[in-house]
Amino acid sequence: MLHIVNKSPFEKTTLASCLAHAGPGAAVLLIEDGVYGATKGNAVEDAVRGALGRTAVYALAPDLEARGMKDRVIEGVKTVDYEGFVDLVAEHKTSQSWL
Amino acid sequence: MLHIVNKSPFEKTTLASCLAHAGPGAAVLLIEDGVYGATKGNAVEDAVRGALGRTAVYALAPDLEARGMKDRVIEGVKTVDYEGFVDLVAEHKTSQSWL
Amino acid sequence: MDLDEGASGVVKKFMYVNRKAPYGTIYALEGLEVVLISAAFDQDVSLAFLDDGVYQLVKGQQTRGIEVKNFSPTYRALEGYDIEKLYVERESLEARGLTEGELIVPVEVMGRDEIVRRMEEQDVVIAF
Amino acid sequence: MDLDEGASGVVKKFMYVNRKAPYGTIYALEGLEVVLISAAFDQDVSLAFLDDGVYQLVKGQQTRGIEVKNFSPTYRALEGYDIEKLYVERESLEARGLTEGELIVPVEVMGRDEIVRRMEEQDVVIAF
Amino acid sequence: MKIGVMVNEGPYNHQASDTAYQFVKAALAKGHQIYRVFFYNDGVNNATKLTEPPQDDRHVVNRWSKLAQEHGLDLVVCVAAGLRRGLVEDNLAPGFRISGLGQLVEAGIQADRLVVFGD
Amino acid sequence: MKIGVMVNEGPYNHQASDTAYQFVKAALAKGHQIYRVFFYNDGVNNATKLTEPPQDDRHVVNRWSKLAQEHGLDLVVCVAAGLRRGLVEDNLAPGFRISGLGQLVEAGIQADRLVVFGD
Repeated sequence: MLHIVNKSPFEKTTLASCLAHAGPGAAVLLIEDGVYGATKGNAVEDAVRGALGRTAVYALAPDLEARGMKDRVIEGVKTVDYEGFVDLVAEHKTSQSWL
Repeated sequence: MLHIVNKSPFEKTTLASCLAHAGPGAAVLLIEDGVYGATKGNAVEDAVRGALGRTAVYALAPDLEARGMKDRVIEGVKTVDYEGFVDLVAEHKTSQSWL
Repeated sequence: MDLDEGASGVVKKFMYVNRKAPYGTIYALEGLEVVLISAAFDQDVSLAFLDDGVYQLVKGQQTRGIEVKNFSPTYRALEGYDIEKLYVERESLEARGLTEGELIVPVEVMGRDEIVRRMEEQDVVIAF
Repeated sequence: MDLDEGASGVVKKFMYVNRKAPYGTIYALEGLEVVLISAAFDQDVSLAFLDDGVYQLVKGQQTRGIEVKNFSPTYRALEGYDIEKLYVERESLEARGLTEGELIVPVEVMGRDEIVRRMEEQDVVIAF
Repeated sequence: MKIGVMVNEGPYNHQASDTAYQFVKAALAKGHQIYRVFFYNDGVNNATKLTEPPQDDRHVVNRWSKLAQEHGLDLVVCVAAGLRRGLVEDNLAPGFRISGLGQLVEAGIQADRLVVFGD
Repeated sequence: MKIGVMVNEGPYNHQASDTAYQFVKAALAKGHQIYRVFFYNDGVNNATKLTEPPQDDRHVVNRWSKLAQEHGLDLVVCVAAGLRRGLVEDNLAPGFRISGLGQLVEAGIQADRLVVFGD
């Protein structure tokens, strides 16, 4: 399953809930304000690094760029553009947006 | 100052941020989904009880009733109706809504 | 409403994931409206309640004071629409100090692992 | 716009509290529009940036990919409107791994206690 | 006391407009003056005359219009926020008027209190 | 692949509609079929023809209309959600149509994927 998170982990608990519900083989895509969760040096980095062992984590590059965060991405998080977003949707039978 | 919080503490971090910014003599009013923060038996009760020593905490009764929470209010949290809400606004020079 | 497709023979597993409290926002109510419509399509429908979504099912909601319609009785009507798979996450209940007996409708309470297992079986997941 | 009242002689302390990240929602942008208008009223205006609001000031925002206007340069224009009190909460910066040097505009970085002290001095607080 | 109110979310989707309405009603009942209600962000959508909620639900827009009529309330919709969202004179409900953001700042200056309702 | 899209927030206030638009454009560019875009909750506000955003900003509504025209997209606004929020035939932008919630469920059944954009 592809899980999509669009809120800052400092503002809402959706990333934490999503990571707690991402099963083996799941992928997590961070978009919009959710991309802050893909950045390093902050208070949630450890939680995201911990998830990387179990779950593929992606972040939407245009959203990282918009927010001035493109050079801060945690190693192991893959960045995708909108076409890559489409590919992730196509590759997973189901997607779930954690709103 | 009167601080107003309208989101569930399980969904958003506004209550935590508000409590961290409520100075001495401040009052905190929980409204809408914020009233879940006034209830006991849950994972945020300790944080709210801790704040009660420093800050007056109020919860809007109509919102507690709507959510079936009126019999679960933490001891020391005072409930008010909309007129009580107006009184709190009148009693404090400034209000701040933590949106 | 176009119901033709309901007769097309395709049966998919739909899960509606309820993660938000009632009344503060409309998502719980308008989510329930989707669930009711979906009953006409003869699909394999389930509802999962997790995070603040478990608050939707709490007994004793009285909305007169906020002048908003109390829609919690609708959950009891779901059975009449043959929507009988209501899954509630135990961890979400416990974090909020709620018990199964305080819910307005019979549900299956299950652990997070089991919720995840059932999510992963779905064809379509719509979360509110 | 009715500017008559700006000349009424009343000077209040207005604080605009910015707590949200840019672009995901419009609150940062429309909050800034309020700030710009308020400059015409000769009030004592300050801006506080805390929680995700500190992200509004990060250098290097490039919004071409999302096709939304980059409004971050506007913060540099505030000085021209005589809006010079920009307070940034140190704890919020640190929790996000940001430093003062990474911000697009000169600000006063201060601890939470000092932010609280200044909040409490205000007549009007509008938080976005 | 003169109280200003700001409403930053539209009808039905968030409770903000409901709570603001109940607050204003209670303030009037207690003898306070409502200096102005300013609608900003998605709050401008409270002013559309085109809503038709289900029969068994409250009518958020008409309720504001009626309260304005009964108490002479000044309900102001931000022109810029309204243009962004399609709230213009054509679909403006009775009792609302469209004006600039300066009306919000002015309410902050003139009223004794300003209370914000949002998401 | 047939992809269905659901948009649950209105224009400008949240990025949801922007992201959905970019997603749909990218999916079309990659040769996928967009089975339907369904607008629900405040998402119905994407369909108002009355918006006039600032000159230097994108026009969210017109952009959807244009994409629908160019690619024959089926943009469906939920009738019930629209009535609650004042989105009706009178102010419906070109390229959108108003229909029932069944259109969302049907998209879930008929499309290979359903992607939801919201707050």
